[in-house]
Amino acid sequence: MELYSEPLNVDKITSKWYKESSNLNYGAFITFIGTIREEDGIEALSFDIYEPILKKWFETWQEKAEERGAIVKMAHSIGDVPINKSSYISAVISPKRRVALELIDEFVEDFKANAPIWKYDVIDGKRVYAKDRSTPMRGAGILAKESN
Amino acid sequence: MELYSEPLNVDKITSKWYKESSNLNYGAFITFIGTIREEDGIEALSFDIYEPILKKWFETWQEKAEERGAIVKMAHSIGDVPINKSSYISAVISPKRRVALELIDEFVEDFKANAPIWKYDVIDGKRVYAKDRSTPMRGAGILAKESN
Amino acid sequence: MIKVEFLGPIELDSVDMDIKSLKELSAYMKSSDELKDWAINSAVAVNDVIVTDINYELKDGDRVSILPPVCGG
Amino acid sequence: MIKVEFLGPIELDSVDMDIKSLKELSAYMKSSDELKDWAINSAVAVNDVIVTDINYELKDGDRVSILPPVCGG
Repeated sequence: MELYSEPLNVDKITSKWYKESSNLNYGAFITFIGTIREEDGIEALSFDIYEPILKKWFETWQEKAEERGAIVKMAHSIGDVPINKSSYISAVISPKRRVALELIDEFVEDFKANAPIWKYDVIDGKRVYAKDRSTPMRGAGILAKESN
Repeated sequence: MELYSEPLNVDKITSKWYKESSNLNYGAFITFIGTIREEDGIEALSFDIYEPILKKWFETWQEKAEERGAIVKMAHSIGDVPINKSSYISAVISPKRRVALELIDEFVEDFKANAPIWKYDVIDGKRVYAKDRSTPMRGAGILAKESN
Repeated sequence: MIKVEFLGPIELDSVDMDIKSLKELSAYMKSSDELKDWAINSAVAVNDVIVTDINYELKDGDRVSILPPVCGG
Repeated sequence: MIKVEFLGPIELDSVDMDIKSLKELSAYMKSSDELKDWAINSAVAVNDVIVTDINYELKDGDRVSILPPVCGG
């Protein structure tokens, strides 16, 4: 897992991971690259990350991948990332095609739902929490339940 | 669609496609990279391609992708590709994450089943058709049927 | 004492609270105008492990994190 | 005349045949020791379009391709 306090250098990161995959004699390598789109007048997106829980989340995925003979990779930016730059890359390295295709889907979707990262639109230099695009994490709402 | 009579330059090809995706203001970019694994004493794999039908196959996929707002990309090698080098890259460029994840799976699986490409193991400099790993194409066996 | 920290968009400093359980924290958040909405959509971690049982008992020195809805990527 | 070409691992040169239909081609391939196995697992294209109907009629000048099992990637 790699965190950068700047936009991601996509070529450099994916090239490094690809080299690792071919040195390991693994046949399938998939990358998912997320890039900031120009929309709704934003000039950038900005990210807060809670690293201790992100690290545990990622370790759990490393174990799940290992059980299927694969390796997962992830890079994310902290702070502002301007439009047309990348904030997020994940990858699966696997001996087998099917495992790679299934794992990248599950890994990216669970990342979206459960990685402790908060997103803000940057408009006129101000950060606005992207509340409508955010997802309550697994276990959310526990403090609002009636206790018994 | 790009065909090369040499192993693929993964960094160069994926970097070019990624640039295209970010210039188009598309948020999701997925690549699948196939690399020749060292196994069963092979020194390389070798590929024959029937280009006219591959081109039509690819055009059909471009249309399918376009209907979902996405773009597909493909590169493949013709002839010998030594172990640990890449012979195949495909990619999906899409505004949306879900479309990209679903399309890359369908696109790669249909490629495996229906792209007119034949694979050979290269052992002691000789090409041996990889019959056991090959898949009959859609419509295969029509000439063996009893006609009515 | 329990340290409660509010992550991401919840713009509050962490607080030290004299509570024994998540139930007490729940009661506190529900009674706060600033926090009652976050109680509804946030997850909770104790010492960086997500907890999903409201009957979880806290020990002196525990650190509780409030995690609002996420959107990485 | 119909030109029949054998692709990939079928190590035969293309042949010109005086046939009117895929049925005739089928009969020819089934009677050939070299081709009968390929008839079972190959797909067929006429002028580079895959054909799945054995009753397809051929026109003079058509080009038929025999496509054995594939494995790209």
